[in-house]
Amino acid sequence: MNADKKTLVDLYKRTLKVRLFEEKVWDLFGQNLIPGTLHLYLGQEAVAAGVTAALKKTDWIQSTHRGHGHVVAKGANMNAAMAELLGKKTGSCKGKGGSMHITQFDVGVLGATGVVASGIPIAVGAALSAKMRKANEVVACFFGDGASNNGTFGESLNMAAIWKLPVIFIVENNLYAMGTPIKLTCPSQDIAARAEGYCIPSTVVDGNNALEVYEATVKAVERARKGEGPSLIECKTYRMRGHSRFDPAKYRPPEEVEFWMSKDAVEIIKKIAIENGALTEKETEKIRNKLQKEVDKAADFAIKSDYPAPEEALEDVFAEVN
Amino acid sequence: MNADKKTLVDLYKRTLKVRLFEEKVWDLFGQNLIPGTLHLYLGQEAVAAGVTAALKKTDWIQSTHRGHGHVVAKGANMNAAMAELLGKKTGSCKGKGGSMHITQFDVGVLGATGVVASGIPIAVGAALSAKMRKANEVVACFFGDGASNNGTFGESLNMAAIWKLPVIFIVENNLYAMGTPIKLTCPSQDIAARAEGYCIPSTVVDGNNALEVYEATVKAVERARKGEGPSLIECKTYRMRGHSRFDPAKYRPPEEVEFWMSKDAVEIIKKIAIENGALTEKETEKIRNKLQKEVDKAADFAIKSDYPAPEEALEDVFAEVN
Amino acid sequence: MPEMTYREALKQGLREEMQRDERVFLMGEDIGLNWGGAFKVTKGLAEEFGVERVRDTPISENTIVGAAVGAAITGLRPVAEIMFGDLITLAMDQVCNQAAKMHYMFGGQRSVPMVIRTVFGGGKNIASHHSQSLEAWFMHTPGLKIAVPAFAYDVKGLIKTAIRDPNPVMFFEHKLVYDKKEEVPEEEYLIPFGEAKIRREGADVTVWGTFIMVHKSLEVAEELAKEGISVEVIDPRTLAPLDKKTLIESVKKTGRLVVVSEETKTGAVTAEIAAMVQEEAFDWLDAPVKRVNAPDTPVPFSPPLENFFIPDKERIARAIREIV
Amino acid sequence: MPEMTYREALKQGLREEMQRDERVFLMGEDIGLNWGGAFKVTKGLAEEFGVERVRDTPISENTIVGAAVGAAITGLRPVAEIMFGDLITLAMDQVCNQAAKMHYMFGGQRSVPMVIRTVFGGGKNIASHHSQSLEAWFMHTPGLKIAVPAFAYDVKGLIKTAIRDPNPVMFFEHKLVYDKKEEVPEEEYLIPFGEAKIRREGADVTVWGTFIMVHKSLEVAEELAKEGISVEVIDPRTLAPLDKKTLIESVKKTGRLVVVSEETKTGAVTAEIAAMVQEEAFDWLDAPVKRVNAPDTPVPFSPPLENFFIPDKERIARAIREIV
Ligand SMILES: Cc1ncc(C[n+]2csc(CCOP(=O)(O)OP(=O)(O)O)c2C)c(N)n1
Ligand SMILES: Cc1ncc(C[n+]2csc(CCOP(=O)(O)OP(=O)(O)O)c2C)c(N)n1
Ligand SMILES: [Mg+2]
Ligand SMILES: [Mg+2]
Repeated sequence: MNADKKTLVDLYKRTLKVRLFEEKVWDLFGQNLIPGTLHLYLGQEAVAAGVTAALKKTDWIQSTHRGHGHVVAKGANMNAAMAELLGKKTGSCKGKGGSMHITQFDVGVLGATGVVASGIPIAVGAALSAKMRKANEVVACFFGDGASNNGTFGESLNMAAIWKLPVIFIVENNLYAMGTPIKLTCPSQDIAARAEGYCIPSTVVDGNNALEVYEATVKAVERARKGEGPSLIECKTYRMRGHSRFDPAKYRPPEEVEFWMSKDAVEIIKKIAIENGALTEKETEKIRNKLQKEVDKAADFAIKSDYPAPEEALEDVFAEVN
Repeated sequence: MNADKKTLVDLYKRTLKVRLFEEKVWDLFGQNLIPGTLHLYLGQEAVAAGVTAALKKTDWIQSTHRGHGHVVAKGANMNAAMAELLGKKTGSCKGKGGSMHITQFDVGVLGATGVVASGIPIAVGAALSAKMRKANEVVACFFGDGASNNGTFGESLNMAAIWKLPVIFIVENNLYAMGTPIKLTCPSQDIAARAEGYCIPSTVVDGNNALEVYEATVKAVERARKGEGPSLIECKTYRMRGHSRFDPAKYRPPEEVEFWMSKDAVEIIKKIAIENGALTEKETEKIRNKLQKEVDKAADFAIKSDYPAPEEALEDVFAEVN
Repeated sequence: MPEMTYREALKQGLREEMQRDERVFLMGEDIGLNWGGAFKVTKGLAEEFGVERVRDTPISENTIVGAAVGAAITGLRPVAEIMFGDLITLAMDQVCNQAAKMHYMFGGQRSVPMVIRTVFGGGKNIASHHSQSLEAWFMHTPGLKIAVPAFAYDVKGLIKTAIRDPNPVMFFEHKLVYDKKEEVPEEEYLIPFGEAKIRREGADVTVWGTFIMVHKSLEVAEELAKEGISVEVIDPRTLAPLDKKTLIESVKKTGRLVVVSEETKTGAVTAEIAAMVQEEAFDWLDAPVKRVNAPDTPVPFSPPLENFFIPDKERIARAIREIV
Repeated sequence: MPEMTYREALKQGLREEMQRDERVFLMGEDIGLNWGGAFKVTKGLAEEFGVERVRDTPISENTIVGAAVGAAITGLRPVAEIMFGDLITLAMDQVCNQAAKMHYMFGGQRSVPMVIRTVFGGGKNIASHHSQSLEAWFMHTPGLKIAVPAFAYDVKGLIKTAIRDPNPVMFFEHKLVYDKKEEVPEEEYLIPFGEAKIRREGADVTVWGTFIMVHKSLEVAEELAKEGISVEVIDPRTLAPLDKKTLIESVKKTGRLVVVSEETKTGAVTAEIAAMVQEEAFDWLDAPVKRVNAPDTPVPFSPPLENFFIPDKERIARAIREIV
């Protein structure tokens, strides 16, 4: 383990923050305050936490349709994030994006996208830009097991490899794409197996263990900053809830669900942090209370914010020419 | 070597037939009789010959923008093929397709396409159909090194693998996609390296040696017919001419060109056939004369055929509902 | 005759065709056992016909359509589903360059009997990537037939015709019609392509619209009738082939036309209809053909924004009033 | 002022912008050292600016455009090339769902300053997959600007404006214009988007057309002048934004309009123009707006077929005669 105590605290905080945020979202959704659909990040918190903890503020992430966790972990303003989910004018996208497009560019989020796998080429382009601008920025690109079957996956791995771009492909393999188990759609079961064909080093980690994710990411970031090119990290993880809003996820075998529920990302990193003397039980509680307050405040802010005026639908189609 | 004499003769004939066809095409093109552009198959004849010799009449091939060789090797009516290139009414596509769409469905050609890599999913679908119809047909899908960088490549390999479809991916790696050398666009140099990620067995063969191509294909066909799924065969080969009509191909190093020119597909299979007592020098000449006559006749037929009437442009948009 | 939802009627049509013809099969993402389609249209069919014929696929839109093409030309009758119409952007090559052109560019050697089902439209607050209406792209693609059923009765008859057609058929649905109910015969019936339906007769103005806009137009017609404005409402049912005759005849009768759709205005299907009608019935028009469409913006998420985006009854009524 | 080809003028515009702004770079298939672009537009630029800024890519259309999006939002000014317009079918998601919508759906957080160059049109006998004209799809996509330069002078001024625009710009060329020559200033000039050009003034009828059809229309106008028919010819130069004002004013003057493009007729850009003009200038129209387009078929290969497909001068003249 090459993580110091400060890092363990950081990992705990990020993991827990995402957890609390998503629980609040689930709660608000239950109160019918969130329009449309939702893809909760509950269960996968360690991935976003581990990856973003290894990045600088000036580094980038590319998110997906399951994006709340990525954005919050990267340091999003939670008020603006929550308000966006509720479709409020104060949301980071002024209510135009919602859950599937929750994006805060100023903390390094390139975007959240509703089209599965469509963020991968964009991440590659941002990495190309970092390289051409000699900015020494790194891009972490999140996507799912299902996304790995889309054409842009191979195209993007290849382009990143030939140009040795500073991009890290983070596969969140939660074993399902909606209701489709990975065993029906991926012959190798490991997405990582596909990286070698493009000469990209890959590794498979426990995606419920923020420390493991962090350590793998640190290595990949180092490689990227040295100009050695892309890496792929496959994080095995699991959704605590269904795919989306109304999915009871009955298609998952109970033993499988049970197994993964026992691997709670927050508990795992908490245990590590305590065992390594980075935190005491009491300190973890203090952190939890503080974060809970932040999240509650964000929900409050969102609820109290106004909806955009209808005619605002006509704004923002184009950036103004100056 | 598990090819008998009859097979060696067959391989020689197919290779030579494609060569003579393409030389005639080049000649007609020089006489300004072929409108549009052309992607000659000269140099790669052994690939089409070796693959099609391992297939039955009822098996399928999927062709590309560089399709004349595939179609002729599969047993196309040469009159109709040549007439199509000249844009005549008697062409297999009634003059609507031309070089890039040269297709003869009744000899098992699924299609030739101008969109690089677009045939791969179609081949997968034909293989799915063969399997669902329990027809025991096999599909050989030709495409280039350049095509392997397009999204459909990964999507299609994956789909074929998960459903164990009877399809053989034939990568004609001629080291260039137009003027772009493979070293700029493919980190591994071997496209075959990408098959493993999808659990597809692959092999790399000398694409100028029809026998090698044949033997690899026979194995893949066997596997396919047994229901064991797809294979990938990468054939290293080289274009004798430029990419298309007016390309002098000056971007290729002279030593490289020289090396490959010395590996003439017709000479190689001829030598093998003679050495193995399948043919005598004299017999090869007899075959050549016979094939040359066929090709000349096809050219004649094409030249003498009429152009379609202009209004025929309006026909064939839809198949008639019955 | 039983009442059933559009969803049920569509499923019934698929079921009947699968029973009738074993070459018919369905493929798409999450259409099978575990989900039954994002909008539950195929729910139960995998259980009934097996997972080979109701085939879950990886998330590979272009290859789903391409595989359907390959299956179609070799003897099967695939019905491919693209989960949301917005995602057909990933399959445009296989739809528009391959499926649509194959019969033509190979000189009629082979027909391509396949159906691509997908769903358009907003109203569910799922934002820019899951709410578009892209019919116009396909109407501008020679070689495709296009069905746009808005009613339960039609969807059953049209899906059956689509499956039997030897050409590629784009079968477009709309998120908000699935729950609409209507009396639907249990016995077999087919609805021919290219026959519009006059849903309400009227004398003063013709309204031509698609999907939810037909439903809204009918309600508007009802309301305007009280003010003495007599509105004729035409539902095209298919866009390709397009029933020009029924529309032109109606316009010759009323002298006025409003065209309505949920598409963004510029370059929409409604533009084609307006252009065509003024070209073919200029002398009968007493007023310009009025278009009612969404504004030229992506589809926004937040309810007030999306409600503003989607044409409402008031806008339809206003357009009618402007020209009568 | 030197005469130069459209190709040279376009290259000159690219060169000037690359010199002016080091954030500008080009990416696409075979645009670099070994080929210089399928139509040789970028020939020499890789030598001049290096292979980093004139970047050959793999055959990965969707990722080319997506990478351009990623580069654009992080501070660069990419000009991505799709070798043939027909191949943009493979990149529709990145063009229409990502580039076009990003500024809007992220609430204006980030603009997407990028250009996508591609080439449309027939006339080269290269058949269905290399000859289409697909402008209409993009005109129906909110969030995109669209340039359609038909002349050498315009192409230089418009490419420079396109590159400086903070929004995604579709920059469409046509295979047969590259060799057209015109006087083109060596010094810098910009042509604003949304300003059509009246290429010839006339009193009896307005012809609005794009690309080669502008050139043909001018020739037709010349010929008809001899018969005493005075034709005004308008070249829009950009489709989005569209200069409606110039067109409507012209129609108010002439009372008659013919719209011409090489697109297949149904759902073409010409349909939008016809619909818009009859909507906004109905009372000034003395005759229906006539459309001249290719028929609704894929583009055929054989010369007599392709010649039949592409609208010729006779068809334009006939349409004009029909309404004057
Ligand atoms: C290109 C595309 N196809 C299909 C969908 C519908 N869809 C949304 S999420 C999803 C599953 C994605 O699976 P995965 O990539 O594993 O991510 P996860 O949802 O498991 O996080 C699907 C099929 C989509 N949004 N985009
Ligand atoms: C999708 C697509 N992109 C680009 C082109 C233009 N193009 C035609 S052939 C070709 C090179 C193809 O290379 P490869 O697949 O290696 O086949 P080869 O020509 O070497 O036989 C390109 C880029 C095309 N036709 N289709
Ligand atoms: Mg998943
Ligand atoms: Mg090649």
